[in-house]
Amino acid sequence: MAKHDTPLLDELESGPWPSFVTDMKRQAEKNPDCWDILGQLELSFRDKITHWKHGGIVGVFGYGGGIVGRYSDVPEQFPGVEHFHTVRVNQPASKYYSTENLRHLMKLWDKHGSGMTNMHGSTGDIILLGCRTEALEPFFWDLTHELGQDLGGSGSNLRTPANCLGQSRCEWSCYDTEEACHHLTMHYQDEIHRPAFPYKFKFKFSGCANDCVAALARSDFAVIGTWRDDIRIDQAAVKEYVAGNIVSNGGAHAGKDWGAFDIQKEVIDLCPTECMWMEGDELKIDNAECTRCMHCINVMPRALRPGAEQGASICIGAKAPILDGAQFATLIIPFIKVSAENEFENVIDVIENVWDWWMEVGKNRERVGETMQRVGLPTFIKVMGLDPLPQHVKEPRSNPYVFWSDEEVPGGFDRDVDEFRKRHAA
Amino acid sequence: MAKHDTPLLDELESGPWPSFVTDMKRQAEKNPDCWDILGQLELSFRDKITHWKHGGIVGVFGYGGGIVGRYSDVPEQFPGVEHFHTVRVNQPASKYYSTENLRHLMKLWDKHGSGMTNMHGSTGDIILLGCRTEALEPFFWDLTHELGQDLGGSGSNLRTPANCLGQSRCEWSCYDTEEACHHLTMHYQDEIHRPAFPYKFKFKFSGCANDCVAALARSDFAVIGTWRDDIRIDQAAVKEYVAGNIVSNGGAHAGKDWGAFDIQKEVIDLCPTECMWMEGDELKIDNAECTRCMHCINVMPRALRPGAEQGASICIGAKAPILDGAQFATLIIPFIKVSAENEFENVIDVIENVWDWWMEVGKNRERVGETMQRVGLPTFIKVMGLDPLPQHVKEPRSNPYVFWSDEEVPGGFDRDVDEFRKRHAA
Amino acid sequence: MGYDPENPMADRITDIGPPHYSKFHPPVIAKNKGKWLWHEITQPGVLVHKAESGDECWTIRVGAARLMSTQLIYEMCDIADAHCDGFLRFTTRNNVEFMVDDKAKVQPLLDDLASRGNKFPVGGTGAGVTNIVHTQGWIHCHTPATDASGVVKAVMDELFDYFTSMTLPAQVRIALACCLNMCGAVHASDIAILGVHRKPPMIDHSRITGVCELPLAISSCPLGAVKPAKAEVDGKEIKTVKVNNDRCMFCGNCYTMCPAMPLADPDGDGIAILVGGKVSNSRSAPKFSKLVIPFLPNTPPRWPETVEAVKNILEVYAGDARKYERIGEWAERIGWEKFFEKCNIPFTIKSVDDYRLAYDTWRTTTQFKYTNAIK
Amino acid sequence: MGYDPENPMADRITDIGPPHYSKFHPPVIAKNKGKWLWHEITQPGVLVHKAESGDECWTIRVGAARLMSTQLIYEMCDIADAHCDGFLRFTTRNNVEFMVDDKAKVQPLLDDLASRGNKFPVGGTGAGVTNIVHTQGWIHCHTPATDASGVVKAVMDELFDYFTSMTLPAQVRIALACCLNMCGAVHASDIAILGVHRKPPMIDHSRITGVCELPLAISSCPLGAVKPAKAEVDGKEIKTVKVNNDRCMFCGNCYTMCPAMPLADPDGDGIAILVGGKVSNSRSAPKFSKLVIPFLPNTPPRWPETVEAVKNILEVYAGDARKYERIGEWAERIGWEKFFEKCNIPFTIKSVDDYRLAYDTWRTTTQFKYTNAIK
Ligand code: SRM
Ligand code: SRM
Ligand code: SRM
Ligand code: SRM
Ligand code: SF4
Ligand code: SF4
Ligand code: SF4
Ligand code: SF4
Ligand code: SF4
Ligand code: SF4
Ligand code: SF4
Ligand code: SF4
Repeated sequence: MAKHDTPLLDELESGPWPSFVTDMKRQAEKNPDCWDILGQLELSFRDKITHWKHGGIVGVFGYGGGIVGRYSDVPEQFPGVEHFHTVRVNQPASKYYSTENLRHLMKLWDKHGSGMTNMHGSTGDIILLGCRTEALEPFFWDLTHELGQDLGGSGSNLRTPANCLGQSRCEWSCYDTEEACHHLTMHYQDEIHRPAFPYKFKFKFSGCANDCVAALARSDFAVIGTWRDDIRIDQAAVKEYVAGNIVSNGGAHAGKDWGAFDIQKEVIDLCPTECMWMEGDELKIDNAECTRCMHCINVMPRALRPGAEQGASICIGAKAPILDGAQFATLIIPFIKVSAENEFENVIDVIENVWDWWMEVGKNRERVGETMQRVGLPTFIKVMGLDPLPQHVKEPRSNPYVFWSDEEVPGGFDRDVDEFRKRHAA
Repeated sequence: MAKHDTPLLDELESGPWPSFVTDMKRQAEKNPDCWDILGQLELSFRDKITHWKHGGIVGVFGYGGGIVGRYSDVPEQFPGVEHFHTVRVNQPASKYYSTENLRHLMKLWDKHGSGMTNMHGSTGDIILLGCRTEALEPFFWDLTHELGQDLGGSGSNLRTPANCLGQSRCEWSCYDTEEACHHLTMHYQDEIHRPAFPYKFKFKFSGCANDCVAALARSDFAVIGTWRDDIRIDQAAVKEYVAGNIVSNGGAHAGKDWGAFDIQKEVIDLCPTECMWMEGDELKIDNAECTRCMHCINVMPRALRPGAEQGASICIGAKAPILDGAQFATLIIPFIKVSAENEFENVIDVIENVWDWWMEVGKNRERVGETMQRVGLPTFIKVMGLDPLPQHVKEPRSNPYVFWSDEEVPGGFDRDVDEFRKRHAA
Repeated sequence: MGYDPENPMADRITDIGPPHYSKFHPPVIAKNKGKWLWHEITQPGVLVHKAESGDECWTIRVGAARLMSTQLIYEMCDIADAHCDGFLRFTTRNNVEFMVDDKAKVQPLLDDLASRGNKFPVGGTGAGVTNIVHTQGWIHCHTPATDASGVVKAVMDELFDYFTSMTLPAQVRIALACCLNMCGAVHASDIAILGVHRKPPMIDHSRITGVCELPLAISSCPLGAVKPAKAEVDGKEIKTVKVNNDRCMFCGNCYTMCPAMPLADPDGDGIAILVGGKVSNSRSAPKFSKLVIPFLPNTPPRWPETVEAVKNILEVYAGDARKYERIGEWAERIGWEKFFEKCNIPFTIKSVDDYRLAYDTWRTTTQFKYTNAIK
Repeated sequence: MGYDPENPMADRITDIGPPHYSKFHPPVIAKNKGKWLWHEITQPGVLVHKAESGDECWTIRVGAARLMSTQLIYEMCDIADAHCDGFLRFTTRNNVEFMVDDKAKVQPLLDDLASRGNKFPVGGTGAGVTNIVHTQGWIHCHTPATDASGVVKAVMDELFDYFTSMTLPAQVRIALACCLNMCGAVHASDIAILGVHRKPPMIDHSRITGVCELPLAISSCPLGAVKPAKAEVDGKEIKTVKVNNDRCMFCGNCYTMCPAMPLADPDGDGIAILVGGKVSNSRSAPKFSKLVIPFLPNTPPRWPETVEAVKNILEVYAGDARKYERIGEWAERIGWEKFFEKCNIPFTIKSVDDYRLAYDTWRTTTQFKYTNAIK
């Protein structure tokens, strides 16, 4: 039986989209604390304001992250949520689950927590929503001992890495995103659990430029699949597309009649580099001009495939707007092999190169992208030991404000003004 | 007879481009001081450095500009250029001259100065290059009395306005640029001659978006012709172009065989807004989508003409890179009538609006574009009393950092934290 | 067994990370990994991936309120057990995917899902609206300016037909973040719903001592609006801070650093709408979302103004854009001035950038279109 | 008559401005102003404008070293008197235009011009290289890092054939400025030749007192590299400034404000090459020039490195770009990485922006082309 009236929330039980209110009410039948979640949320709907206190540092022994502390600011009214900490459980790469594993995890959460979850958090974790401080250690014990699972990140550490499902079910993935994600997650357990950075740091792995895990927008270190050779073309399939025998864009536009497939309009004209053309009924690509944007491949998945010499681009420094405005990650390594064979050693080298520098010069609460902005891209390229490439920029600088160093200029910076005056009267 | 050896400069006497060295030597035969110009320049060629001292404030009584003072830093070697001030004579609008006027002006310069000139300076003035301090007042007297001409600007004042030749010889000019330039030059004589601004301020007037006087790049206040209605099409002439009977782009590409004229490739596909198409042999334009970039008109001047409802856009704030990097002018008034009929009253209103504000808030040596950057475009739009328009920006802001004022927010900014705490325990 | 509070470190296990993903791959995935040839969306929410081996993996994608109970998850497990050899997955946008290895198994699964009321809507593929990426809101966070799950439910109810169909010019990615921290891809979404504060922080002088490190609070403000100050608390002078309200742009960073500076407010807070962002590198480079509606009020439980605004933009776009054109690509092609006109959104001064890289957004060309904004 | 130094204010005339332009219009211009229908370039340097009245104005455009003597101007007047009813004009790029009202008068005029050696080259129209807009250099200015007229002569000698023909994909506008003040459209030119300093200012302590207002000198530096300091001059301690060399980017603004801070230097100074700017709004919006070669030495009298660099870029462009494509439009279409490859210009760190709006130039997409820069 409902512990609180929730007339506002009840309005959210109708409508075709699944209702979290209905769901939570069902859960409340099993775990009465959920009534207080509903009750406090109803109060927020009424007051148009949150009823959670600011922060609160709680955690499990030895870890500096993985739990987000939370307390109600109206605990007398809603004692069930007086403590309401979330637990971030590190998701398995690609977020596949066996029902066995998932049921077990849920069972533990029914036992220790509210039974409410977020599947998943924006970073990628399984978010277990709301438990009391006393429940944290017992839950963690069961999680590690019974399930062999662990917490993810929070605080100024490496955050839980995430990936698009990659080769597991996508024909375009240019490297094994889930293995890369898993391997690096394991490799950096210490960095995930014990904050030692100036601020948070995120890895994300996408298998191609479609970037289905939003790496370029949302991670400090984005590894995005690409290739170095030529797009593989099956000319027979091209003909089938042109003949209208295969649906364009894998059927993604099937819900509306957009007219017959027009390879010129839909593929060739939309190629950002204008590097495609038809020669008779053959599709030609000037691969040297291609920027591997994926559009043509997206539209004709049965005719076109990424090249065979595969790897990734590494882009660094994405973040949300606080403080200086949002940043996308900047292309730093145009092409790198990403392979389990060498245990991702070369990628690890790049990571540690970034960290060594950032941990030294990064200010408190300064994301690596902000540090990059503060010191400037030229300095960043230098400290990373890289050659400057035109690929690092969209365009060369348009202001003339170039720094030169003493050594670069013949005769150096030191001059004798008296000597100068001998030749130039003031 | 040459007073100095000039082996380096002599190298510049060969070659197909007119040689200023040869020219100057000829002049030196008439005015021996020119040998010293050559001599000092030769020394600079040898030393790879200028031999002019820093600045030097000279001028004519009552004016705060129009003369740029200059002294040699090696006057003993080159007494003829010990003083070498330039005189900026305000050019007539469009820079047409009668030979009578030009000869007379040159005669005065032979009398008072070096006989060397720049026709013209980058801002637009007639630059008379090099005279002694004593010559300034006599020259000015003769200039005003004999020729009825005057000096242009220098210093923190209104600089000499300039214009493209506009309606005088161009079929595209959307307003009378030379009349606007002349009228405003006369209207603002005081502002040109007596520095009262935080820094320099430049007007430039172009008759259309081709911007042949580089107003958008080089003037604080750019008036650039445009229209409000539809491009005028002569379909018969379109057919002639298509048939190859009229040369494309007014013959501008005639030196190379670019193949037969292709209206699709050369006009329609290059229209930045994609608002043109052929219907049979008629050229159609969706004028609501046209941004009046001029390209199609440039390519087919006999078939297309600017619309008939003509006026200009006013763009504000261009400048060279010192200090914050170069700026192009920003579109502030999308469309305004520019007409001698009302003596440019409405344009003058805009100008004075800008000046009133800038003279109050502009810092010393701060161009209006820099002041705009400092206070922000929203503030500038507000102080100009304008409605904000999407046309003012390329795109809306992407950061969420919006200012709100106390009055805009229900209940205002002041709140009682104790009241708050009653509802929200800390 | 289990955790012993008396002896917390005994037998402790740490740093074991997540289970290896390979344990959770459905057999058809495990077998064909890295050997997929192509895919097709055979109907909204149903994908088939074809492998070199000839195998097929049929995926049924199901929408979910990301805020979900263990009960619901058990129910999903039941479904996966009944149809999918006991495996399932979640997407990067919080949809659920049930996979089967045979076309014949698709319809029974769809029937099963349909039999369970509105819990498992099938869709979210291709040129439609997929699940809204969102954040905590009033369900858990301390800094929100609006709710998350509630707004999302209201919007998705209204856009439901676009979830279950593929009629749009391109995929439309909607995201919601409840404050400027933007815990989600709000800064790069086709349509972004963003919780915004509009009142400067209050200073709780009686609490500030102890809970805040004043230098951190002061340096947290990107605009230098927080300054050191003194105040009297219980007759004693204490060190505290003050805020220059005129310089505050309500980012909330000071509150993040200092609990004694709350800024949430029932009337001050609400929602801004940003549009035209994208993440993929397909055709055009990733784009930031742009602020087009600076404020809509918080109107629980169904936020009609926000729902209406989102739907309006979506439908104007649907009617006007070309095939494959994302919202931002459309807006750039027609020009942002036309975007405002076509969507009938009044342009306000708040959309004109005045932050750090603002100059690059000013229009420094005479190229513009006449719209109804020009009087 | 004339100026009387004893009585300077007597009969003084001021603020009369320039003569009215209409006095100087050739008759065909005066008659047809505002009524022109179309134009055509009938051969390089020769334009005809057709008026509604049927009248034609034939313009012969002639290149000029902007630095010119009164002698030369008298000679121009002779030509204008002989052929053009005593009128001529100068263009916004310092070419000279002779106008006649009848086609029959064109050839005699051309013959006359040709008879005068290399003084009056006809050209500068259409898809070619027109006159170089330039500044003072060593002939008059106090802050140049290179010469102007000398470099221009050397470059124009080499590009002369492009002045007298129209074989390029589009017009190519070259400009030169002898220092970062950029008195010319160097910041928006197809090819820009820019004088640059590379040594920080010296401080002339013995001169600074009196000639400089120290606070102005200090605040003049955009990077705050100029700081107050003390020095001993003739045994007396004076107030002066010092420069933090590491922060100096050689803009010269301190020298503009303070004559005791000269920075010019024979080895430090030289030329940077920027490309891809444009002013017109035709097709694409105006663009800034981009720095592609950070430094070339000053090598008077003919600056072979600079001449070669300009010619190379021009010719690679000429061979690769499409009809109507300006250099910047070409570079953007092919991608700047390809520009460097095709022009065989080594990319250096100096081309990577680290000034105020730098972030907007970083490449925030995975879209790039492989070029020889990637090892
Ligand atoms: C739970 C989660 C939102 C969600 O509902 O999914 C979340 C919740 C919080 N985020 Fe976040 N962030 C979450 C993903 C993100 C993301 C998305 C991502 O990781 O892909 C971002 C944007 C990308 C980025 O990192 O820039 C994000 C950018 C922020 C920021 C702004 C950081 C910045 O540099 O601009 C803050 C502010 C801060 O760190 O002080 C923040 C801070 C917070 C805090 C800890 C609030 C605070 O002021 O300290 C929130 C705790 C909420 C709560 O009560 O549980 N959160 N946060 C996400 C983590 C779940 C997970 O582990 O899977
Ligand atoms: C003579 C001229 C160059 C030429 O050879 O044509 C010139 C010469 C000087 N300019 Fe200029 N500027 C000249 C047109 C320009 C232009 C072009 C224009 O007006 O279209 C610009 C770029 C546009 C602009 O205004 O931003 C220009 C931007 C500067 C600047 C940088 C201003 C800025 O805000 O970035 C300075 C530096 C200063 O003002 O201290 C400057 C300063 C100077 C000074 C006065 C040197 C100084 O440090 O004070 C030069 C005196 C040279 C001399 O010895 O005669 N000059 N100056 C041009 C004026 C001739 C005329 O009146 O027609
Ligand atoms: C399952 C998932 C990956 C995962 O690891 O979970 C996924 C899977 C696929 N994506 Fe994606 N994308 C997924 C999130 C994304 C994201 C991330 C996001 O939205 O936060 C993006 C970037 C969004 C953006 O640009 O703002 C994304 C941008 C794409 C694109 C690029 C579309 C474009 O034109 O911009 C494609 C190509 C296409 O659709 O033609 C694509 C194509 C695909 C394909 C066709 C790949 C394949 O061959 O299997 C998959 C089915 C697409 C479909 O459902 O229509 N996927 N895809 C994610 C499903 C999310 C969901 O539940 O709706
Ligand atoms: C005479 C002059 C105006 C004046 O008042 O003096 C002028 C005159 C004409 N311009 Fe211009 N322009 C003149 C400087 C400019 C400038 C300013 C500059 O270069 O500093 C520009 C902007 C340059 C830029 O964008 O960087 C300029 C950009 C144009 C354009 C745009 C070309 C483009 O595609 O970007 C056109 C249209 C065309 O050529 O098709 C144009 C077209 C014309 C036409 C055809 C206009 C007409 O119908 O009469 C004139 C003959 C063009 C020719 O010579 O090929 N004019 N024109 C200037 C001659 C300069 C010279 O001596 O070479
Ligand atoms: S990012 Fe590329 S590889 Fe990964 S799921 Fe998306 S389309 Fe496939
Ligand atoms: S991947 Fe993109 S750039 Fe390359 S050919 Fe295809 S559409 Fe063109
Ligand atoms: S700016 Fe326009 S109107 Fe003026 S001369 Fe150039 S083309 Fe003609
Ligand atoms: S003026 Fe420009 S935008 Fe307008 S139709 Fe012509 S080419 Fe297109
Ligand atoms: S967006 Fe803001 S309010 Fe929402 S979860 Fe993130 S930090 Fe909390
Ligand atoms: S909300 Fe942001 S801008 Fe306002 S005082 Fe706090 S930190 Fe500063
Ligand atoms: S560019 Fe510099 S050096 Fe050249 S004239 Fe202008 S101020 Fe003098
Ligand atoms: S040259 Fe420019 S950067 Fe260097 S000290 Fe002087 S003002 Fe500062």
